[in-house]
Amino acid sequence: MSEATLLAVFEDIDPAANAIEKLHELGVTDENINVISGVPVAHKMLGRPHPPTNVSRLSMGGAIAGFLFGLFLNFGTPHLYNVPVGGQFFTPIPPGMIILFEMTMLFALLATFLGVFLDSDFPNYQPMEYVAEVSDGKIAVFFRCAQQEALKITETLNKLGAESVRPAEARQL
Amino acid sequence: MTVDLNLVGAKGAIAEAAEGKWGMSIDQDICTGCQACVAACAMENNISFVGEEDAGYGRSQHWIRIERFWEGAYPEVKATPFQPMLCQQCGHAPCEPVCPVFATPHSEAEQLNLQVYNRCVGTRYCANNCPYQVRSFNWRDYHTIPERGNMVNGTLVFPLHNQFNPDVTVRRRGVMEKCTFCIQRIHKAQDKAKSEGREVEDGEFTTACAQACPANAITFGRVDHPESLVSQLTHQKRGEKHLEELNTLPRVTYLKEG
Amino acid sequence: MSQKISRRDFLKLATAGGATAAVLTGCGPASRYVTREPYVKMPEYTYNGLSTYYATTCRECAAGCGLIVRTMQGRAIKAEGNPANPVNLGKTCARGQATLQGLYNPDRVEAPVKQARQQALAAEAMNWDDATQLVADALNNTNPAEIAFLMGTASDHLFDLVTDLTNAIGAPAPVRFGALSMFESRATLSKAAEKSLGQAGLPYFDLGNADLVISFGANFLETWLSPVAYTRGFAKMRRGNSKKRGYMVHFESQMSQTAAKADEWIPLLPGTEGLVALALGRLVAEATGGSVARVFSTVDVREVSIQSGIPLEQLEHVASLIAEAQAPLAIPGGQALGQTNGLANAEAILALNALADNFGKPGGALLSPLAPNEDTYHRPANAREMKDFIAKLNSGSVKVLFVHGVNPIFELPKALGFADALAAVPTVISFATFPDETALASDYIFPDHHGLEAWGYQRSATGTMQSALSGAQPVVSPMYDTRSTADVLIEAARLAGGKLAEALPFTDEVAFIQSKIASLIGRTDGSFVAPEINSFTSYFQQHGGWWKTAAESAVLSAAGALNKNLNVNAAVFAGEGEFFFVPFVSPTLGEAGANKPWLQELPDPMTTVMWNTWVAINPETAHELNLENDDVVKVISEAGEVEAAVYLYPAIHPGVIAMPFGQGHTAYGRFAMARLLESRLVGLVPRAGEVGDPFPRGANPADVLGAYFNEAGDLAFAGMKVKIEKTGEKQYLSRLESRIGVYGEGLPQEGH
Amino acid sequence: MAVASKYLPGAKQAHDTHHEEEDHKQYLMFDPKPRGEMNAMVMESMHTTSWKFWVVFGILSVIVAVCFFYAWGYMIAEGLWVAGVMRPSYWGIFLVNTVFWIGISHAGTFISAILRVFKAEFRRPFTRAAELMTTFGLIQAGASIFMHMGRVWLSYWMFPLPNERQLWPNFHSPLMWDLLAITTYVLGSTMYLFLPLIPDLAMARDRSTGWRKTFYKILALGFRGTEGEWRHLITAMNFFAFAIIPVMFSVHTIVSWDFAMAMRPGWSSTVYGPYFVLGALHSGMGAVAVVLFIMRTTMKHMDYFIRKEHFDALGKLMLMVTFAYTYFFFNDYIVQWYGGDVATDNLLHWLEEGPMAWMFFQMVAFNIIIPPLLLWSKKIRQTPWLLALIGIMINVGMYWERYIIIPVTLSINRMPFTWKLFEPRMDVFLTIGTFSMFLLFYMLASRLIPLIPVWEVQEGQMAHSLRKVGKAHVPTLSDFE
Repeated sequence: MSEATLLAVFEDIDPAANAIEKLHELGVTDENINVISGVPVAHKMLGRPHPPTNVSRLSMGGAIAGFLFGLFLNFGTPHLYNVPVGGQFFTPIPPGMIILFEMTMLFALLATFLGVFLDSDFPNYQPMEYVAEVSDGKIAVFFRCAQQEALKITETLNKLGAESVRPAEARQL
Repeated sequence: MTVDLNLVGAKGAIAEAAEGKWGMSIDQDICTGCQACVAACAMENNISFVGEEDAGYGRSQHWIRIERFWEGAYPEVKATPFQPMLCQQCGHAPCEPVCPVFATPHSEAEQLNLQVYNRCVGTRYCANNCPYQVRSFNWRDYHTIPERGNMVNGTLVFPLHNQFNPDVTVRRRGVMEKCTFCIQRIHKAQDKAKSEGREVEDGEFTTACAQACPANAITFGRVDHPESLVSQLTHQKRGEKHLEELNTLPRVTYLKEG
Repeated sequence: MSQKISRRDFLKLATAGGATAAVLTGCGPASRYVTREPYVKMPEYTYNGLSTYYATTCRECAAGCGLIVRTMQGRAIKAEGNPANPVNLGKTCARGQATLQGLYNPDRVEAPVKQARQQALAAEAMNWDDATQLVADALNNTNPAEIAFLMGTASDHLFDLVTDLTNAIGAPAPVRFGALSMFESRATLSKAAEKSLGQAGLPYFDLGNADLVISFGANFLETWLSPVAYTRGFAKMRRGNSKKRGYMVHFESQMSQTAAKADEWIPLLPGTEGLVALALGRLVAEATGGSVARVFSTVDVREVSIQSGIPLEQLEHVASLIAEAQAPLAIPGGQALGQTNGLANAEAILALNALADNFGKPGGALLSPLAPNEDTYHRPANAREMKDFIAKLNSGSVKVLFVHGVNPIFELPKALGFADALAAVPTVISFATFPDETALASDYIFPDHHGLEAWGYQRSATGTMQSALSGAQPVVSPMYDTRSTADVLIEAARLAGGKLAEALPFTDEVAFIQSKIASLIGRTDGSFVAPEINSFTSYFQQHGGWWKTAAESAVLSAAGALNKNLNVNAAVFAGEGEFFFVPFVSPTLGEAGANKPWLQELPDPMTTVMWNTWVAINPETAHELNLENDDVVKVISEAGEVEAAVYLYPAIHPGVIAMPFGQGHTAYGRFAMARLLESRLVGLVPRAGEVGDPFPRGANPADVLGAYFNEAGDLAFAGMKVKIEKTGEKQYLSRLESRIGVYGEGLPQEGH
Repeated sequence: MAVASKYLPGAKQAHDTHHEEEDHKQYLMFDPKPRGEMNAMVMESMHTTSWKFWVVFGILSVIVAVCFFYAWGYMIAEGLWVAGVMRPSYWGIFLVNTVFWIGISHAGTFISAILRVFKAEFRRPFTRAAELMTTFGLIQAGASIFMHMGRVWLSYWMFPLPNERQLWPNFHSPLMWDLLAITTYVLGSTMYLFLPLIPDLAMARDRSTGWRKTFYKILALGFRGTEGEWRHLITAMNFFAFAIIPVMFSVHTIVSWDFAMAMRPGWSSTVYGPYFVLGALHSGMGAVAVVLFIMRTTMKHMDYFIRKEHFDALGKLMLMVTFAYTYFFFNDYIVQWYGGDVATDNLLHWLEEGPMAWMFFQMVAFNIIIPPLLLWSKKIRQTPWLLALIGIMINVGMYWERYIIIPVTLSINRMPFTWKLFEPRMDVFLTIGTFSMFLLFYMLASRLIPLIPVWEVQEGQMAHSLRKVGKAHVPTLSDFE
């Protein structure tokens, strides 16, 4: 069964939300729908499920790694070669707190940043389905459906206020 | 005596024994301020002179300087006793922990405050944190200022460089330096004693400043040996240490009048 | 993380150029391993081979301190005192420490040159053969009476050689001079000793055994006679007696470095020192209830108090100190002698010692013993003799003048006119090591070695009661194409033949020295005994000289000093100015230290000024004259004028201004001169000229001194009155001290 | 109240709703424009470059080349003697600049992170302008630290990297804490600048041609605006907003510890941490006012995005920060003043009566006395040029404050024999160099980066609406999250 990928462009959130509801009715599951927008649109508005993200987990992982690295710097490296300095503990705890904090934060921030890259598959310069109008505030819904249902869905969406519904084609952004 | 710096306890407890190892006493009552120590130090330690302008702007490189203040007004005016000020080789040195690259660590063997020129990157934090203000910085390559050399067959030669003490590093620009208690002499004496299978004797060697001092106001030796001359002088009633209240554990004792 | 690797590996590593900080841990079996350690140890932990040490004599002044010079690989590294030498007992002053900066000075005369009296060092090089021939011809072809030798106070062996030479050919005896001896007033001291102690010679004051020192202007901790020896004595006086701390009172119109170490500094008007001494003597005699000796009997204490400006109570207080002291000692020196009444001052002060009955006793006034190979004390020429010498030069009766070890154009007061007198001499041959003013004004410079490259000996004139001859030997081979003046003269004499060759029948300088110390062979009262000349010479070199092991002190009688009439006339001051002018020798530079950069960079002990000259003036006086620190003033006397920056010095008599001697060279190398800089961030006097042009660094106070002498013929250097004029310019004096922290500069003044 | 008012005599019975809407139109959030139009405005503002821009740009480039690169190179070759540093002021203007620029950088984080966390809506149009200040300011701060070092070519010895010297840096040293904190902050703030920039870069990508297209394409990383991408981005931005705040506080606190950890009179103070942070915000807010004024007056269409309301809000922030700063300043001062320690007494005596007293009192006037007097007035707050002027004044005052804390305070120590007044020398050129470089970077950025986060503005405009409560229309903010 061949599939078609269609892309419907809407002026506003409401018609887009309706369209998505309609699509659900027409048997297009959430897995086969994606929405592209120029501003972040809350999933509830469109009646979409909460999109999963690993970013927070990665942040946490980064924080732990950073903490461990801080531990290594402050409590490990002095043991690699011992240099005493006046009136200080060899591996002092209060200054260690600073090292631990900074390293934890640095690694957490780096991991978060990288998390965005990993989760969003950045950077990606491959041709992708996209319409430039999205950055003008339009909302694009693109979905996969069976080839034979494409026409029907197109008509339905047009009725719901889609500015255009057309087969999505991957192009160079 | 080595101190386990990993001991857990009050911060003061991990400081060295207040005594130290090598120490100095300076008798201000007989110091005549003659600058022989300053010259001797410069000659021994390859200290560069900086010229009139920089010297007047606080860039002189003296490792030891002689301070003098005034009390009263004419005719009852009095110059305060000359006070040679040099690195106090603190047991609890404020300069040491602030260096990011361990360029001024503490030597456990000598219990001295080292300055490792080749590690120094020139943040100058140590000098800021030194309450005695006895560190000097190489603001430029004073030794190789072209005006100090002669052109010989197209090459610049510096006759004054012949005088360099091979035991002491010649510092380049961007490096902090300070009195080392003539650590090169300490080492020489220690190794000589070791090869002869004995301890270094009191008075066997001394620092350049103490050696030159015509008044014998400077005495150098082991402050942890009660029978040594310096230790006996140090424990006189008129002995006083500078800024002791900062808990720096200075190793130089000043003997006052009286 | 240190790891042990074998020496073989280490060598591999080292050859591979690895930047490994390696430390050899001794020479025993332990050195089979080297420990690779991080960059945390100082390079000072490493070894650089063995040093060789040579004993020699310091030539920075005439005191004859023994030196041990550390050398390595043919280079002199460090000068230290010779612990065996009785003058300095292992100690040195700052100038002695910096002697290597003379040896390796970049401004030495590197080869014989035909100078032709140019202002800069001439490029016209000569070779030594021609130079020696030239000297030979000059000696040979000139009427001996028309040959003159002008020599410095060091070194003595050359003086002996020249004396032998001149004696043989019937030429006038060499004239010796030095600015230090001028400011020390050696002739006055010697004359006073003759009159009071009964014997001519240099008195020596045994500070170490005194418990009260009354010093009249004697700056014995600075440059006076033998500062290292006197500093040692001072320390012993202060702290040597565990029961009693020695006490010191110093009379001087400005607080010199020596005065600063006194427990009481009592300012007085210059020229009244002798009167004060007499007054003290009278007060002491009265206090102790004895009869007032004749010498003190005529003085009116109240009148002295008025003339000197010292309150009567203060005089009485000092007198009571003397009366209570076990071993009081009065020392004449400095500006007390540099007055028209200097000799009377000296006698009056010595009379105080006579009163304490300390002549020839420990803690008293002693007479320095003669050096081992000395028959009589040869005192350097005093200023009046120099004036006569200059007159002789001017008269045209000198055809050839040889100058060695002295720089009279700089050192003598301009008023004596030495520079002009040189013009009357057809041939001037200088043996200067450095291109100083006199050398540049000569026809030829045949450079002598630096003192550390040279042979010689120096008699210790004072500073120890052991008769001492301090030996000098080269510690390094000569840096440049220089030649020992003694060798030049010996060779020239050989070339000249005749009487000259007979007078100096030596193969070289060393042979001459050996002939002069031969009389000491076999003596058992000295530091070593040697049976014949070769071993004696090597011991002489090794020990750094020969000295008697025991102190010797002539028996002196105080009677002559007490039972005489002494008229201390009021000092006469030349000129119309409102200020007494007191020049003093810079304690750090001395007479010839200005070309040694580290001496320049040593702060003056009292003002902490570096690299320049200042005019010390009382702040109150300055305030009245609307003068501030660093204002350039013109100091004008009837003899001349100099310009220097003002230093508001809190410890100087309001009627006195003081200036250090030592700077103001118009030649003498790059460090003695200042240079116009491209950008002056610190304001200095604006000067005309190209960038890089040299100009005098500081000023020479000798330029304002007139030709006035005291009874002994010494210069009355403190006998001038001067005016000062503000020039409106500023010269920022480089000081080590903080103007803010020490003087509160920039902060609102309290109490003003 | 609204209910009662209609019974009051003279009260208008019928509301002029149209007028009311006009009233609200003065606020950006109630003056929405279609997204496409806003995009076009922003794009046009980037593309419209007058010859004046290039003249200024050229001059600044020359200044940067001479005063920054040449002067620095000369100083590296010659040694630090060409600068004013000496004993006892071993630290001089370079560290003044460092602290100053780190201070400036705090504004960006404060505005974009703290205001984001607290959902202060006026922040929306100028978060990016402020964040750019953070990044560019930190670049200058970092450069100044390296200028300060005696052997800058060995600065990598401070980095915690395994090396053949077998040594790790000394983590006891406040400078190491500083290094780590500033590194964290530079990286963090740059990432935090970049994340919200991605959608705008995608927008610019969609509207550009030629080299700009390629430029934006690379930078936009292939962002399309899918639900997932937005989700990851928003999550990350929320995390950053929270995480960067403690980092920001830690950075300036640690910078202050460089001083406070030293046992020097005037420096050793426990209040230095918050005092420095507030000082940083003080100068940062002032700098934001200046930047907004310049943006608004020199760039096309910016008067739409940056309005009086923003200056007003900024002015209120400045007022608040002034008070907080005053509190900490006084807290630091009175403790030192009251303590009576000799060294501190000497220092205060020096500061208030010494040759630099003018600077001290100017600092007090510029930072503490004058700003609150002026900022009370709504009229002044809403006059952009006046606010910018106050911003400049505060920054001069804050520069003086750092100058007093570093070289002037260093003049006084426990050894009166060494006291000496610092004289700036070639460091002045390098200071001019860093300032010029900052401006140059900003000018360059204004041509390359959308200075207005359009999507954030649109998001805000979508969230804002007028709700009728009784007779009045009151602004209402929806929370989409």
